[in-house]
Amino acid sequence: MNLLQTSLGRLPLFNPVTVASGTFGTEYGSFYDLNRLGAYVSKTITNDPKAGNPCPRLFETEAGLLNSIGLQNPGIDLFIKEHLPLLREKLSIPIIVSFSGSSVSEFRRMLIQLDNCVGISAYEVNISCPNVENEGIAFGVDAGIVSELVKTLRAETERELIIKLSPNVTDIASIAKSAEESGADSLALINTVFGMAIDPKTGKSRIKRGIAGYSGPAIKPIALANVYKVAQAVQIPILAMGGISTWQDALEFFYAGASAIAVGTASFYDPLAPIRCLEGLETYLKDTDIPLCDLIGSISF
Amino acid sequence: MNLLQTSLGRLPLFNPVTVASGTFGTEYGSFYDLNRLGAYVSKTITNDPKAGNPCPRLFETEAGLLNSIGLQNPGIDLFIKEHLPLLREKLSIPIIVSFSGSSVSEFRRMLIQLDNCVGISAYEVNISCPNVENEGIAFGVDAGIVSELVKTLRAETERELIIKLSPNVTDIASIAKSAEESGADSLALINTVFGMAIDPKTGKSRIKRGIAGYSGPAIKPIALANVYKVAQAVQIPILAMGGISTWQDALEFFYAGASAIAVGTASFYDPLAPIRCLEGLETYLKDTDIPLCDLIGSISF
Amino acid sequence: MAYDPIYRLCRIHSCTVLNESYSMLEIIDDEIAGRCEPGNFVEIKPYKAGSVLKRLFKPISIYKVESDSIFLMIKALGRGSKELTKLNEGDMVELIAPLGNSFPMPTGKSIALVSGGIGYPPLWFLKSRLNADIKVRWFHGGACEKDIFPCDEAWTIDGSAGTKGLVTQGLVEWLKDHPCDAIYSCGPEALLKALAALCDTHNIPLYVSMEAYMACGVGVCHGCTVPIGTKENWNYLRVCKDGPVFDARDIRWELI
Amino acid sequence: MAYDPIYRLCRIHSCTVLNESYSMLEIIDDEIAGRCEPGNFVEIKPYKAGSVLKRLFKPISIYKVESDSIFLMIKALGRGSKELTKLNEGDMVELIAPLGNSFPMPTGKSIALVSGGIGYPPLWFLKSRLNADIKVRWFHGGACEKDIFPCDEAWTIDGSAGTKGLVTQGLVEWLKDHPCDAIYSCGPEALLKALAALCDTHNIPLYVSMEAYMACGVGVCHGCTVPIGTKENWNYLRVCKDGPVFDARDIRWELI
Ligand SMILES: Cc1cc2nc3c(=O)[nH]c(=O)nc-3n(C[C@H](O)[C@H](O)[C@H](O)COP(=O)(O)OP(=O)(O)OC[C@H]3O[C@@H](n4cnc5c(N)ncnc54)[C@H](O)[C@@H]3O)c2cc1C
Ligand SMILES: Cc1cc2nc3c(=O)[nH]c(=O)nc-3n(C[C@H](O)[C@H](O)[C@H](O)COP(=O)(O)OP(=O)(O)OC[C@H]3O[C@@H](n4cnc5c(N)ncnc54)[C@H](O)[C@@H]3O)c2cc1C
Ligand SMILES: Cc1cc2nc3c(=O)[nH]c(=O)nc-3n(C[C@H](O)[C@H](O)[C@H](O)COP(=O)(O)O)c2cc1C
Ligand SMILES: Cc1cc2nc3c(=O)[nH]c(=O)nc-3n(C[C@H](O)[C@H](O)[C@H](O)COP(=O)(O)O)c2cc1C
Ligand code: FES
Ligand code: FES
Repeated sequence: MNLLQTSLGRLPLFNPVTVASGTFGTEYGSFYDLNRLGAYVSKTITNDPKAGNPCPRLFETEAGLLNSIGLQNPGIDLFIKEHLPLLREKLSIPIIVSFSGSSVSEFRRMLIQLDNCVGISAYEVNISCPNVENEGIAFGVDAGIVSELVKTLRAETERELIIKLSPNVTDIASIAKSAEESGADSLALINTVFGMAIDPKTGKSRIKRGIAGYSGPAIKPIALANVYKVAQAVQIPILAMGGISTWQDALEFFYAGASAIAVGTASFYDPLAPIRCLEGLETYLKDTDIPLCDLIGSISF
Repeated sequence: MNLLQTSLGRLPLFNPVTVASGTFGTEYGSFYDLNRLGAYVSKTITNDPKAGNPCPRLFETEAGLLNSIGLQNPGIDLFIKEHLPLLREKLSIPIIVSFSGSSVSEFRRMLIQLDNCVGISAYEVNISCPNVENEGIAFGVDAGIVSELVKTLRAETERELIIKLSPNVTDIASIAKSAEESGADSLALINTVFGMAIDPKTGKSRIKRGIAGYSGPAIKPIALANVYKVAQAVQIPILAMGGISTWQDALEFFYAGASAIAVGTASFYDPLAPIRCLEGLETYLKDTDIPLCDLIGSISF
Repeated sequence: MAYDPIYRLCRIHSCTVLNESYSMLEIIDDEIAGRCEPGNFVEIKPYKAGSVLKRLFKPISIYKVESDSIFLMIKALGRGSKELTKLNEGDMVELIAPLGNSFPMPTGKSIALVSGGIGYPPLWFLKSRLNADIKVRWFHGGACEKDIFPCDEAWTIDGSAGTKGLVTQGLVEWLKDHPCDAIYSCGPEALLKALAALCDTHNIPLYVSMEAYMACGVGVCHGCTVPIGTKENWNYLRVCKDGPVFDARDIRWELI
Repeated sequence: MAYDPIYRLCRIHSCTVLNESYSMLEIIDDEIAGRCEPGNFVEIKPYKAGSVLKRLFKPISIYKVESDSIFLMIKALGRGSKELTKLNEGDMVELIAPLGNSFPMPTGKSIALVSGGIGYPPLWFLKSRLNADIKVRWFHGGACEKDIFPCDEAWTIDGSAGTKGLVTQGLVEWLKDHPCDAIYSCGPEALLKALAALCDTHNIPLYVSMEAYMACGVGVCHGCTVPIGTKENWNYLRVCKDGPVFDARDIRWELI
């Protein structure tokens, strides 16, 4: 029996360890076999190519990372033409494509274009990037728009539809519910938290653009609170991320209600982080002889 | 010239270093002269005495603290009768009284009762405690209610009115603006961020109540982003808090637009944290011969 | 509390490994040593010159005071206590001490001490300050051999030292044919709770030193509370300032 | 990049303090050493058994390769680099190496090397791999004496070593009466920018090794970019994977 078996709605996963969009690439294939992962999640693509934000784009704080990449990406056409075939060639695990648009109709057009491509197992709809003005984020904070967007996308695809949510909202549960009611198969959370840092010696923002996205160990308690809140509000599965570095971190998220997890910033601290998570979980479940699905949402107080 | 001179609107402060409500008490007077602080901020009081939340109420995460005290306090009557006279006796610096209510009219009644007491220099109106259901928090997330509350309180007092804001909202700037327009003298931010932790060995929430308030170094980038956002949106001064442990941390907040700062969780790590902040700032400003007020809001990119 | 606590940098005078889990720290400070009473504890954390370690202090009971020396007996459990047990002679620590209230001195002639695991240290300090004419029976329990230290009757869960079983079993037996004017205890919540029930039945006064997760240790944060009072009228009191020692009859065990 | 990078735990074979700011680390690894080319860098961080240090790796240029030894020359600036300069023989580090592209080998007969501060190490490695018949003039600048290492012409801001002034002054003088087929440089952005303008005027090819704040170091995060291309058609390329070495004419300096 595969104790690690899990699923994100219509997408079964051989194990629950995936990677967070924008923090991963096939480059990590130099260090281990990427096909050991539960799924591969691509960096968010947009319709047009995006140069991204000016530098500095990164700053490491006391217990986390600020980034302001600004969704730099080659655009959907080049992604489909060059990147996707490469991914298909290298990977036998499910490929989850993350994308973002600047209007409901652009999201829809992108989905249709992607739906014509073979080798995509799921979409992660990024409506929560804090580092761009016109893409995504405005969608993620309004339950009404989320509902319209998800309904529109649902009508166009049979594939797994994952909606990636922002923690930078008053009431994430209501947004999660509206995504669920509109036909989302599962939810991914959290995207980065708004954060900032200033050089006290000069008064200069550490990040050129000012406010950035905050990730890493520091946001784990925030991610956990959001996952728990959403798990209490919806029935659909949750793909959790936010500061997960170890298998013990992952366990916390399963108890809070996640069905799968993604390793993000931790890969920068430890290129083997996803594999160490996976191996740790495997050993733990074997030792205790509990299937993962029995742990999901079983938090006590 | 006092390079540290600053003000929170109608309240001049001899120096910008204050303490965060609920993290401080005259007990720290065993370690240094409390009258060296710019101001003293009392723990939030409510109308009726409050027992607070069940234990465990605390958990230390990788770079922060989760708390779920639940506004335990003796209630306004006992505060006025016993605590306030003690504070007045021990302190010659401005006393800022933090309070919270469960309805606009309760807030109003409390303010009137406090306004009859001598020795209070300002009110910090806590509409942002994440650890109680019916007190405060519901107010802090809705610009309309904030406006009604602030107008009501403004009509009743000539004293400095500080509104303490929550970071757990979609748009803190709009809430800040509505407080400003309704007559707030200044704004305090941030209160704690929603956070959670689970024991991976047992699946038990580290905090009995579940979701708690997250403070300390981990939330500094979040606090800074919020202070910067609010400083861009309003003209009134900001009393900043969230992870401030050192004078360098304090400088970051001044650059982002704060006129004064409060040391919170850091006092638990270092009982002398407020004094070390103060001394560090003093030395720095003397060495550079720049008055504090020239730094405020002077961030560059 | 009789005195204001002192906050100070102190040097580790000696650090003795007792066994793979426990170490004993010795700190010399005449002013603090002179103020310590049985039941008091310290807040302590390692100090590294140049930067403040942004972690909470850890509450540790005072185990022994000999002239100017304060002894702490520490079990390596998690990150904080592990760091403490790894200190070396000459290392510096930040100390806030003494903290909390102290045990009331017994008025009767015969008492029992009941400790579990890291509940041992405060009872040792209490014992050292008792009048010589008081008869004392000390029951100490732990998970295994390494939790066991000198006492009158040792109990372990795994039977690797003393008698196999729970320390309360020993007490129950002993109470059958021994008068007992009061019991003093410190240990895990489950132990204290069981004892409270037992003492209630036997109508023996019980003083317990409570544990709690602490942030400030000095009474400002209200993080470390226990429900104290009557069934109808109780309030959360602070273990660090109102305690750690409470009369077990005042504790609302059903709320813990 | 010719090879896939290797991720591995390595032992510090030696750590030599060069002066109060700089240290030299030596790591022995035949496989990595065999793959290193001038311009390549490593990502490195201290390793402590038992727990992963949740801090970013630090990018450090390869200074020298001698048989199986890789040498890194590190200046203590902030937290990460300070920790690295304090390593001792026998300590373990996590290493990802080699990373990035390398300098194009010169085709002409006479070149200049221009380094500023911690821009020194990659040029040393480059120099060690040049054909013996190439004429090299090395200009090195720093803030003060401790930034100065062996070179042909040293400049310091405070005049404590070499000539007082900016390293570019020396280059300008020298170019007046010396032919120069190419310039290779590494150092602070301001230096590289000034050089780029200079080389543009003199029409000399300039290859620069860029610095950038890095997170992954392997090309996945797009955090370390510089604008590369023409005025009309440029894109942000990654210093860690597309660089660190770029032809200065391709860099859109006006956007930095
Ligand atoms: C008044 C008082 C006096 C104390 N006296 C002593 C003493 O003399 N000697 C001594 O060794 N310890 C004593 N303790 C307990 C000691 O403070 C804790 O063991 C320590 O704080 C744990 O911190 P940590 O960072 O090592 O562990 P954490 O990382 O916080 O926790 C590690 C593991 O230990 C468990 N744990 C944490 N705190 C406690 C606790 N208070 N009791 C039991 N398990 C806990 C956690 O659940 C977790 O599983 C005392 C505590 C109090 C409140
Ligand atoms: C490709 C590449 C090769 C490098 N090779 C070397 C080398 O061979 N030897 C060496 O000593 N260093 C080298 N560096 C620089 C080195 O990586 C940084 O000094 C180091 O990352 C600083 O980290 P920190 O944690 O010590 O400092 P931080 O705490 O991050 O910063 C401390 C101070 O240093 C400044 N700083 C941070 N990064 C840099 C930087 N890249 N350049 C200049 N100032 C900086 C910050 O603004 C801050 O004021 C290289 C960098 C790159 C990108
Ligand atoms: C450098 C960087 C780039 C990111 N890019 C994206 C992105 O393109 N799309 C997206 O949905 N999330 C992006 N994220 C957010 C992560 O996918 C993840 O939600 C977040 O970092 C929290 O997880 P972590 O703390 O484990 O990193 C990015 C995060 C980082 C640090
Ligand atoms: C133990 C604890 C108790 C708190 N109690 C209150 C309170 O009563 N009223 C209030 O407005 N804020 C309260 N806060 C929030 C702090 O005042 C402050 O806004 C927050 O902790 C962020 O600052 P810090 O990171 O410096 O602690 C409390 C925080 C902590 C950690
Ligand atoms: S630990 Fe803060 S009140 Fe006891
Ligand atoms: S550091 Fe991540 S792409 Fe270069």
